[in-house]
Amino acid sequence: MNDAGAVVDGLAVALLAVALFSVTIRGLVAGVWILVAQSALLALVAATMALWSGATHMWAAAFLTLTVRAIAVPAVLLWILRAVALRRETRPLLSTRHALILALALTLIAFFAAGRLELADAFPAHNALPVSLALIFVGLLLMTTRRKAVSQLVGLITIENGIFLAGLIATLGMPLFVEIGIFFDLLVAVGVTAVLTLRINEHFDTMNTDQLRRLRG
Amino acid sequence: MLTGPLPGLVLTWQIDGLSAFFALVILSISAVTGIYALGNGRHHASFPGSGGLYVLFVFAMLGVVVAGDAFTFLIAWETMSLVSFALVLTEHRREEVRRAAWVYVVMTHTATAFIVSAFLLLARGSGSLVFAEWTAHASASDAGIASVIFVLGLVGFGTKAGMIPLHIWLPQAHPVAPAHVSALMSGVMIKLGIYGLLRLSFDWLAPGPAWWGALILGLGAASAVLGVLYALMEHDLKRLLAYHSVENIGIILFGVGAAVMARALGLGAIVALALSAALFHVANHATFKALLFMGAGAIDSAVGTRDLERLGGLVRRMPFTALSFLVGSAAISALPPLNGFASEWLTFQSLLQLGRLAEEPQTALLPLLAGGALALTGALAVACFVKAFGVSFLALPRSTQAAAAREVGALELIPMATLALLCIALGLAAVPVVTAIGSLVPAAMLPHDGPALGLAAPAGGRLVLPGIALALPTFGALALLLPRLLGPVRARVAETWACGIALQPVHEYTAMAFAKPIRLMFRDIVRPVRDIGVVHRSGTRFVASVHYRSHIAPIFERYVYEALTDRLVAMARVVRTLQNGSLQTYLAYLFAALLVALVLAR
Amino acid sequence: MTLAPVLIGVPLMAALLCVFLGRRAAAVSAAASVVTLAIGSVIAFGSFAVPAERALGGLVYVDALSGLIVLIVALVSAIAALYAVAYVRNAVATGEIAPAQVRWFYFWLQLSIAAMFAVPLLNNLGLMWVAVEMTTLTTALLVAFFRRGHALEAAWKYLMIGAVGLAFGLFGLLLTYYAASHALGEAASALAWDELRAHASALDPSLMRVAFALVLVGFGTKAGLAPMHTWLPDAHGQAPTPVSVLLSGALLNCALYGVLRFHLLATGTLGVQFSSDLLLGIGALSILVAVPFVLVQHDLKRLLAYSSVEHMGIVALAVGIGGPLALFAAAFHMLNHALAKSTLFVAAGALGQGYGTLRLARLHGAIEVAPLPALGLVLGTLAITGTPPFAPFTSEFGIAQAGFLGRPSALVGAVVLLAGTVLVFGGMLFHVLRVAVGTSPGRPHKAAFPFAASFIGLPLAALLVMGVWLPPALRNGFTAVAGVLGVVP
Amino acid sequence: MSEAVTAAGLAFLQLAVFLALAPGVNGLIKQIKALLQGRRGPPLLQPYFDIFKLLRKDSVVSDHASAVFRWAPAVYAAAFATAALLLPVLWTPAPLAGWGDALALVGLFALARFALALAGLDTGSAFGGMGSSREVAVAALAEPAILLALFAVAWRSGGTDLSGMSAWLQTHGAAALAPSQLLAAGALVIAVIAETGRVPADNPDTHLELTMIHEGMLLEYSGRPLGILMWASLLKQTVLFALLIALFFPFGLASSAAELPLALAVLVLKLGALGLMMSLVESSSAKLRILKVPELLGAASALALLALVAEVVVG
Repeated sequence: MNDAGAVVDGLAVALLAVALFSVTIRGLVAGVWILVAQSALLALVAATMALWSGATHMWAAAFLTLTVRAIAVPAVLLWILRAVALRRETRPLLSTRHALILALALTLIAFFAAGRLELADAFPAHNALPVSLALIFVGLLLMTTRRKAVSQLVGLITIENGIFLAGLIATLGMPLFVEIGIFFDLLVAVGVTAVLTLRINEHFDTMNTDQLRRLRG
Repeated sequence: MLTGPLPGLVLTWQIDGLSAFFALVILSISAVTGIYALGNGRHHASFPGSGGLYVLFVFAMLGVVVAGDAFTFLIAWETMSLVSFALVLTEHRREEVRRAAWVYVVMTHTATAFIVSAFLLLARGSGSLVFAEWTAHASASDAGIASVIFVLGLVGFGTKAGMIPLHIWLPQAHPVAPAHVSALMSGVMIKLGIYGLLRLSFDWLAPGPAWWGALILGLGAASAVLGVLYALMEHDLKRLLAYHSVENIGIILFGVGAAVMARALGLGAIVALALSAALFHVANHATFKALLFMGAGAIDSAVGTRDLERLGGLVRRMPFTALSFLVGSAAISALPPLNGFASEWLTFQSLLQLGRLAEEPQTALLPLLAGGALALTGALAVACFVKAFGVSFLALPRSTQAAAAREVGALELIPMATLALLCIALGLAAVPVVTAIGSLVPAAMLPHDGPALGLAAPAGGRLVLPGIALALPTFGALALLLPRLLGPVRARVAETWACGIALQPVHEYTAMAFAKPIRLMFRDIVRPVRDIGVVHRSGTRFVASVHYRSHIAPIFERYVYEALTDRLVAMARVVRTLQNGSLQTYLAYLFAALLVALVLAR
Repeated sequence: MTLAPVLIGVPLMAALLCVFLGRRAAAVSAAASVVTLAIGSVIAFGSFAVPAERALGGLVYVDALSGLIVLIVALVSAIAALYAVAYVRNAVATGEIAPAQVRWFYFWLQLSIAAMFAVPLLNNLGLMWVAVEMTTLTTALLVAFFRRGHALEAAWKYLMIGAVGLAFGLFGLLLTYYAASHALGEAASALAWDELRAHASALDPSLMRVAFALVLVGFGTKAGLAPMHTWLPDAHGQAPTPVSVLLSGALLNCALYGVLRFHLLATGTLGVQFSSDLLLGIGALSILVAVPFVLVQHDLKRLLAYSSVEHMGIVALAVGIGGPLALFAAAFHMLNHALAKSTLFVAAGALGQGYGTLRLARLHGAIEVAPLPALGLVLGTLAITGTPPFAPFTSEFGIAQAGFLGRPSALVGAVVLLAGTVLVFGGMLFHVLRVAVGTSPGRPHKAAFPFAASFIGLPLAALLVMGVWLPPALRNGFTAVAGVLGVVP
Repeated sequence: MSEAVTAAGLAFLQLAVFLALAPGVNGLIKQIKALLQGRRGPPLLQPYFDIFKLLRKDSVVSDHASAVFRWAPAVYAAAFATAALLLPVLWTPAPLAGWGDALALVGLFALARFALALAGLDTGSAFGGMGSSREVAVAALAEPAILLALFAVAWRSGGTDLSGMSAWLQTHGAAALAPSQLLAAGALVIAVIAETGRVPADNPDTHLELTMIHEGMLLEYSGRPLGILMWASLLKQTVLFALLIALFFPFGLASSAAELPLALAVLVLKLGALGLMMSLVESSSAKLRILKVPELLGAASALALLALVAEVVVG
C-alpha cells in the first residue's frame, strides 16, 4: 500500500524540482514546456491515486488533467507566443540568484506551514501537501517578479497546479462535476487572457507589463 | 405613530410647550419672510421650484420641533439643512457661493454625526429612541456617559446655532443666500440649535455638574464678544448681520448657560428666570434679525451692492426702509423701550442673581464675568449699528447706484413694517409675553415656584417698559415745546461746513474709518492686517495715489479649519501613493492580507 | 422553485441571440433584462415569504439571502441593460466602439448577468466558486472593451488579481471540502451548502479557521474589500458605464454573498466571535482606506468606485456587528447601495459622454448644460453618502445603533462608520459640487444625454421613500435575511 | 388718584431741580478750576446765560441732514430726563423707581448715545463722524466698568433697584461701606469722567477739532437745538453725579413734604462737593491721547472686577 505513497512522494519531489527550475529560466517557450511537465506529473499523480483508491472519477480527473492542463492550455500559450513572435523574457525584477534563494526560502516556509495543517489521515504521501504549498508560493513569486504578460500567466497556472495537487492529495479530488467546472473554468480563463494579451501586444506592441502602470491614485 | 423602516423603530410626535413656542416663532417669521420673498424674488435669479423648497424648508423646521423620537428628529434636521443648502446655492455661478454652500453643508453634516452619536449613547442608556423614554430614564445614566453625551450634543447643536468656534459657516453662507432665505436661516433656523441644546440639557439629561453651565457661559461669552467685534470690522452689510447672529446666539447662550448652572446648583427660581430670558431673546432676535436681513435685501435690490463703502444717503431715497431698519437697529442694540432691551435686561438679572446665590466663589464669579462680557457686547452692538445705519442711510450717497436708488415695492415694505411694529409691541408687552413663556414651557424644565414671572427679578429691580415708553415722548415733547415760550425761531438751510470747500461724499466717514478706534483698541483680539501701497508719479517723489487695504486675520478659518483640512489632504496624498499602478505591488498587498488573515486564524 | 434555472437560462439564450441578431442585439438584451427582472422579483419575494427550499435535485438552493442577491442582480442588470441601449448607441456615434463589436458587447453582458444569477442560486459551493470565476472572466473583456491603453491595463489587473484571489478562495473551499468529507463521509453532496450548514458543528475547528481566512481573502478580493480592492477603481473607472453599473451594483454583492455563506459555516463551527471580528475588522479597514482616495480624487468614476469599496466595507462591518438589527440593516444597505450606485454611475456616464472626459478638473457647470444628470449626480451623492432623508442613512443609522448597543469592538466599528461617512461626504460633495454647479466651459452636445438615463429618477424616488417607510414585502424580506444570517444552530 | 397726582408733581419737581442745578454745577467747576489756575474765570451763572442766549437764536440746518438730525436733540434730552427721575436723591423712593432700575439707567444712556452719534453722522462732515466714532468707542469700554460696578453695589441689597440700594445704605449707615464698595466707587468715578467727557478722557472746554469727542457730534448744531443739546449734556453730567451720590452717600433724603427744602440744600452741597473733586482731578491731570483712554477705562473695569471679587470672597 505504501508503494503508492512512495510513488506519489517521488512525483511530488519531481514537481518541486520542475517548479524551482522554472524560477531560473528566462525563455518563455521553455516556461510553457515546464508547465507541460508539471501537468504531466500531476496526471501521473492522479493516475496513481486512481489505482490506489480505485475511485472511477479519479481516472476521469487524470484524463482531464492530461488533456486540459498538459495539452490544451500550453497549446494556447504557444499559439500566443508564435502570434507575438516573442522569445525571451526581459530582465526580471529579481536576479536569478536572488529568485532562487527566495524560492528555496518559500519552499521551507511551505513545509513548515503544511506541518501545521495536520491533515492527519489523508493519503499517506506525507510530503505531497508541502509541495503543493511550495508550488503556490513559487507561482506567486513568478507572477510578482516577471515583467512579460505571458510569464505572469505561467505563474498563475503554477498556482492553479499547486492547488489542484493539494486537492488530489487531501480529498482524492473534488466531486466530478465540480472538477469539470474547474477545468472548464481554467480553459476559459486562459482563453480570455490570451485574447487580452494579444490586444495588449497590438496596442502597446510589447508584452512588457511595465507599460501597464499609468492608472494611479 | 408610524412604523419606521428599521425593526423596532417607531416614528412618533411630541408636542409640548417648548415645541409650541418654537413652532410659533418659525411660523410667524416664515410667513412674513414668505411675503417678502414674493416682492424681493423679482430682483434676483432663482431656479424653478425654489418657492417649493422654501415651503419644504419651513415644514422641515416644524418637523424638528415636533419630532418625538431620534430618527424623525434626524430626518427633519438634515432635510432642513439640505433644503437650506440648495437655497443658498441659488446664485451658484459665483465661486464664493459654491464654497460657502459646501462649507455650510459639510459642517452641518459633521454636526449631525455628533448628534447621532449623542442620540445613540442616549438610546444605549434607555434602550429606545423615543424622547419620552429618555426623559423617563434621564436620571439612570451615570455621570461619565452623561457628560460625554452633553459635550457631543453641545458640539452638534452648537455648530447649527453658530456658536464660536463652530461658527465659520454662518458668515459665509448667510450673505450669499437670497435675502428671504438668509432672513429665515438667521432668524429661525439657528434657533433650532438652541432648541436641541435646551432639550438635551433639560429634557433628556438629569441635572449634571456645574461645569456644564460654565462651559456654555464661556462659549456664549466668546461668541458674543468675538461676534460683535468681527461684525464691527465688516463692511459687507449681510456679513455684518451674520456675525451679529453669532453675537445674539452668544446672548441666548448666556441665558441657557445660567439656567443649566442654576439647575445643577438646584436654584429653581433662577432656572425659571434664565430660561425665560433665553427663550424671550430667541423670539426677539428672530423678529429684529429677520427685519434687518430684509432691510439689507431691500438695499441690495435697490442699490445693487451690499458694500457699506458704496452706500449712503438712502434715508431720503428709501425712507420707509430706513425707518424700519432704524427700529431694527435700535432693537438689536438693546435700547429701551424695545424688545432687545427687555430680554437683555432679563439676561443681566439672571446672571446677577445666579452670581449672588451660588455658594462657592468660583461658580459665583463666572456669571458675573459673563455679565461684564454682555455689557461690553451691548455697547459694541450700539457702535456697530450706529455704523451700519449711519454709513448706509445718512449723509451723502457714496456711489452713483446709491444716488439712483429708489424705494422698494410694497410687498417688501409691509413685512418690514410688521416686524418693526412687532419689535415695539414685544418691548411694550414684555411682561405678559415672558409670563406666557413661563407657562408654556413644561413644568419639568421650568420649576417656577417663585412669583409669577414678568420683568421682575426675584430679589428686587423692576422694569416697566410701557412706563419708560410713556416718559420718553412726554419729556421729548417738553424739550421741544418749552423753548417755544421764548418766542419763535427760524431754521435756515445751508451747506454743511467743511472748512470752506464744498462738501464731497469723499469727506464723509467711511465704515472702515468709523470702526478704526475700536479696531485699534481690540487689535490683539482682532489682529488687523494693513497694507498701504503708494504709487509715485514716474521717476519723481510726488505721490500719484495711495492704496489702503485692511482686513482682519480670519483666525478661526486659517488656524483651525484650514490647518485641519490641509493636514487631512496632505495625509490623503501620502496614502494615495499606495495605489501606484503596478500589478506586482497589488499582488504583494493581497499576499500580505492573506498572511495576516492566516496568522489571525491560528 | 422551478423558475431558478429559467432565470439563468434567459440571459444565456439572450447572449446567443445577441450574437446572431447583430443589429437588434440592444433590443434583445433590453427585453431579456426586463424578463429577468420580472422572474427575479418573483423568485426573490417568493423566497422572502417561504423558508429555504431546494430544487433540481439539490443543485439549486434558494433562501432569503440568495433571494435578496437575486433581487439586487435583477434590478441592477435591468438598469444596466436599459442604459446600455442608449450608451452604446452614443459610443458608436462618437466612434469609441466599432459597430461590429456591438453584438459582442451584449453577448458578454448577458453572459455575465447569467453568471451573476447563478452565484446565489447554486447550492454546491464548488459550482458557486466556478460561477463567481465566470463572472470575472465574462466581465474582463467588457472592461477592456474600449481598446484604450488604460482599459487594457485595468482589465489585465482585474483579471490577474481576481484569478489569484479566487485561487486562494478555491484553496479555502478545498479545505472545507476536506473537513466536510472527513466528518460527513464520502457523500458527493459534502459540498452542498445546506448540508454543510446543518452539520457545521461537526467540522474540524482549526481547519475551518484557516479555510475561512482563505475564503475571506479570496472572495473579499472579488468583493472589493481593502486591502485587496486595488483592481476596483481601475476596472470600474475604465469600463463602459453600463458595465461599471453591473460591476458595482451586482458583482460586488455576489462576491460578498460568497463571504457571507462561509461566515455562516464558520459561525456554525467556531461560534460567532471569530468570523464576526474578522469581518468587522476588514469592514472598518475598507471604510478607512476609501476615505483618502475620495478626498484627493481626479476622476469621477474612480470616485464612485472608491465609494463602492467604502460601502462593501459598511456591509461587512454590519454583518460583523451581528444581531437582528445590524443584519436587517446590512441587507437593507446592500439594496440601497446597489440602487444609489447604479443611479450615480448612469448620471456619471451621461456626463462623461456629454463632456467627452471624466476628469473632475474639466467637468463644471453641468446643471446648466445637462440639468437632469447633474441633479441625479447631486441627489445620488447625497443618498450614497448617507444623508437623511435618503434610505442609505436609515440603514447606516441602524448599523450605528446596533454598534452602539453591541460589544466594545462593535462600538469602535460604529464610530469608524460615522467618522468615515462624514469624511467621504465632505470629499465626494466637494468634487460633485464642482461638477454640478458653476459655469460650464464648453458646450457639450445635447445628444449626449439619452432618454434611458431619465429614468434614474425611479431608483432615487425609491431611495427617498424607503428612507422613511419600507413596503411590508421588503421589510419581511430583510427580516428573513437577518434570520438566515443570524441563526446560530 | 390723589397720590398719582402728587407722584407726578414730585417727578416734575425733581426734574425742575435737576434742570436748574445742571448749568450751575458746570459753572461751579469752571469757577474752581479758574481759581486753582490763578485766573478769574467766567462768572458762576455763565452757562445759564449761554443756554438762554442759544434758545432764543435762529438755527442753521445742513441741507444733507435728515429727520434724524431734527429729532436727535429731543430723544437725547428725553433720555436723560427719564434717567434723572430714576435716581433717589431728593425723595426716598425715586419718582419713577417703579418703572426702572440701574440697568434701565444704563439703557437710557445707550439710547441717548445712539441718537446723538447718528446725528453726528447725519450731516456728512468728517468731524461729526470722528466724534461719533470716538464716542461709541469710549462708551464701549466704559459700559462694562459701569455694569460690573453696579453689580458689585447691587450685591449688597440683592437687586438692581436704585432706591433699594440707597435705602440699604441708609439703614446700615456709612460704617457698612465694605472695601468692595470703595473699589466700585473708584471704578464708577473713572467711568463717570469718561462718560461726561471731562479732562483725562476728553476736554469739554476746547473746540480743537482733533481732540473733542463729545463736542464733535454737536458741531453742526446751532441756535435752539444746540441750546437744548447743551442743556441736556449738562443734565447728563448732573445725573451721573447724582448716581454717585445715590449709591455711595445717600444721607439727608426727604421722606415728607416738610423736609424737601432741607433735602434740596443737602443735594446742592453734595453736588458742589463732587464739582470740587472733579475740578481738582481736572487741574491735576492732562488729557490722554485717544488711544490711551482704553488703559484708563481698562483700569476702571479692573477696579470694578476687584470690587466684585472682594464682594464674592469677603461677602
